[in-house]
Amino acid sequence: MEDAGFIVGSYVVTFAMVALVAWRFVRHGRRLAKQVPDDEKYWL
Amino acid sequence: MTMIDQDPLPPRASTSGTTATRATRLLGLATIMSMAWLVAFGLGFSPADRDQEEAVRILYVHVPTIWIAYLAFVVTALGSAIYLFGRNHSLGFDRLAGASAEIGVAFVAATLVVGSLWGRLTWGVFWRWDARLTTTALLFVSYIGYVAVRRLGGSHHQRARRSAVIGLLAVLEIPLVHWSVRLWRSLHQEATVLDPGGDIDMDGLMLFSLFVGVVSFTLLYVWLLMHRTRSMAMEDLLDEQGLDVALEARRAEASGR
Amino acid sequence: MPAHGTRIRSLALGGIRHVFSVAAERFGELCDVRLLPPAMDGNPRTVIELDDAVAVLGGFPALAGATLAVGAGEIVLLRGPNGAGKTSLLRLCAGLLPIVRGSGRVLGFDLATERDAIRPRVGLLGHSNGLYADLTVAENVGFWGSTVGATTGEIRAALERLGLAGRLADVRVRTLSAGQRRRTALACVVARRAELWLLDEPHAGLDADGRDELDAVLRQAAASGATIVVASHELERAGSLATRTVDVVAGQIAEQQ
Amino acid sequence: MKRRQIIQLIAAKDLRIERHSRVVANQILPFAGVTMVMFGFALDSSDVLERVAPGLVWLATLFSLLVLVQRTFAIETDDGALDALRVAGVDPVAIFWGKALALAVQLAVLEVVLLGAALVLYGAEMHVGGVLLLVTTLVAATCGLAAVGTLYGGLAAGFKGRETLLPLLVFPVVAPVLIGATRAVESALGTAGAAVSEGWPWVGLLAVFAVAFGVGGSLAFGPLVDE
Repeated sequence: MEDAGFIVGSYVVTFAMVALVAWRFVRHGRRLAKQVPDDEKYWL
Repeated sequence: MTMIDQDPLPPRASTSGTTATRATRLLGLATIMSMAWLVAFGLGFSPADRDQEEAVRILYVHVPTIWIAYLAFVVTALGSAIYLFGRNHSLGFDRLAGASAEIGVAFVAATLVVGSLWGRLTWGVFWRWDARLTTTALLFVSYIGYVAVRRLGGSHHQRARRSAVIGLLAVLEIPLVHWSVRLWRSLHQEATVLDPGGDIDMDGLMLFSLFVGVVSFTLLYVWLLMHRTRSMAMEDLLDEQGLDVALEARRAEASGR
Repeated sequence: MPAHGTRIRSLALGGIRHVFSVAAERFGELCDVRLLPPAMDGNPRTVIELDDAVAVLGGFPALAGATLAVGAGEIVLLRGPNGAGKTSLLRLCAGLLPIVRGSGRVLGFDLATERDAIRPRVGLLGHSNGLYADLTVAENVGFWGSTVGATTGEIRAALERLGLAGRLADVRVRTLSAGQRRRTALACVVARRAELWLLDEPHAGLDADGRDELDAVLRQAAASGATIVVASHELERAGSLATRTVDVVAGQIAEQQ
Repeated sequence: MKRRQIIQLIAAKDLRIERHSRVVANQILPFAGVTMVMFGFALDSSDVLERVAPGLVWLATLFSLLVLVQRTFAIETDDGALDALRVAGVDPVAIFWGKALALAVQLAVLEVVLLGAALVLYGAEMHVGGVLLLVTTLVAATCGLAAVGTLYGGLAAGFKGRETLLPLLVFPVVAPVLIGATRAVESALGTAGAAVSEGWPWVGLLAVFAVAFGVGGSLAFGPLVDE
């Protein structure tokens, strides 16, 4: 079953990308949100 | 001379230090749960495929990634078109297009990597000059160009207009590239037994796993889009506020003379 | 290069033509022959009207609320230190810089929505002259004149007005001095029949009689109905030329005499 | 001024600048020629060279296209002429077609030179049957490349990073031309037994590409160049 390496590898690559992108977006959002007063955040 | 001592921006509270709201938290939770299901079904419960045995499990992740990559670029094109041809040129759609393109680029990268892994198993080779794969690779480069164009500077509306045009041109390019590569590959008639994509007939548990994959990735895409557009809105806001601060400073400089 | 003999002949011809053109000019002034198109139906309407206009240059408020009115036929001097916003004010009135806040009208057209209608009627001579270095003076002026369908007669008149009809006409712009380039750029503005002249430091790089000649051309253009706004450092020189002086400080209009 | 007149005016201006400055003749054409020689060094075996000659011609054309586009917009931005054209309210579609026309003329000359170099250096043979196909391919590809070059050249013209941005934007877009033109010229020259009739679908692709980016260019050039 040497395919297992490739299969698990595909899942790891995909979810790693997802986690990286998600973390970067949230962190960037958090950093900005501190500087912007609440009444200017249209989503609150 | 009171202008100078007063803090130029009235200090207003910024309690919620994140772009999250109840909605995104709920959505995030749903995404994580459906992904857990995907992994469980994709790797565990679903049976092996007759032809490619275990390799089919990669598709439960690979197909949703391709689906989101192309969805992201369609949203970018739509956002660009609405900004360009819409009546009030609202920057919201420009930001939507930009955020979607950034997400799209990340997913195309994953598509190419996972695609070559899957190719290694099924065709025995990491890269094949297949029409779909080649088009995806060129798309990857075009949208890196799009993201680069967004950072060229100038006012927000200049950025929006320029990016919208490039976004629409990139869409115009997809059919041309796909047609030329398909015509080119048809010269080399080796049969493509298995196309990366749903051309394989799946049923029962396998189809369900694929369905869970598409659903979970779509939820993920919407979640990412909401967070990113909110951050970009704040970026533009801070630019704008930077402008107010600079305006105040210039006016102070003028009256202070 | 033309053979030696023909050079002498063309110089002589140029000389004769020059004498004639000076005579024509004197004659023109005597009986008030309008070398420029008559001003729009003569009523003293305001050509430029700015109300608290804000313009942004890469995030920086080059104009932080400028209010100004300029009537037809006036020569207005914009005075102010470097970076005060003089150039941005000129580019705003020329329809090049988008207005971000406040409002303004130039030649009766709104700065926010009708920028394109303003452009053909304005001659902006900024720090760059907008010339093609590899073309000769006559070719440059001819090109710019032809963009509005000017006849060869009008183009020759524009060259003569700026004293470029002689030997200089066939010289590549690349080899010209700064002053000669400035006069060539002005000739292009005349050839384009511009009604509003926006000149940024036009006297820079000119020698003493070059400046006198430039002032003569400006006075004559204003007399023929063109409205001229000059941004300049040289207070004493331009002061005598202008009908009104306006001080620009930190992106705003200070006091006016 | 009708748009057609302004297009001719701008194209004539560009070509006259080239006649005066001779940059394409003295710098860009030799660059294209030396590129063909470098390809020869890289591939060294003559039958391989003969087989891939059409591909190398179009690769050299694409590299030269980038240099040509940067030159055609350098003359505009050196002294703010593009800015001045916009201030003068010259119709951007006319500017696009004028510059594209001048670029197409220079590109056509370049392609003919490169094709000649391929025949000489790589020993590719011409046979009469393929001439019509060859000429139509050159025309269609040149129009497409000129339109794309002018469009993306205009975008990158005003910005600092343009040297690195232009190739990144242009190459993915012109991939269909590279594929189509190469296959069409292969059929025209009969390399590797390709029949002339196989070339015509590729010319169709090139024509559609040229029309698509001609129309796309006219619409997109104004907003891209505007301040």
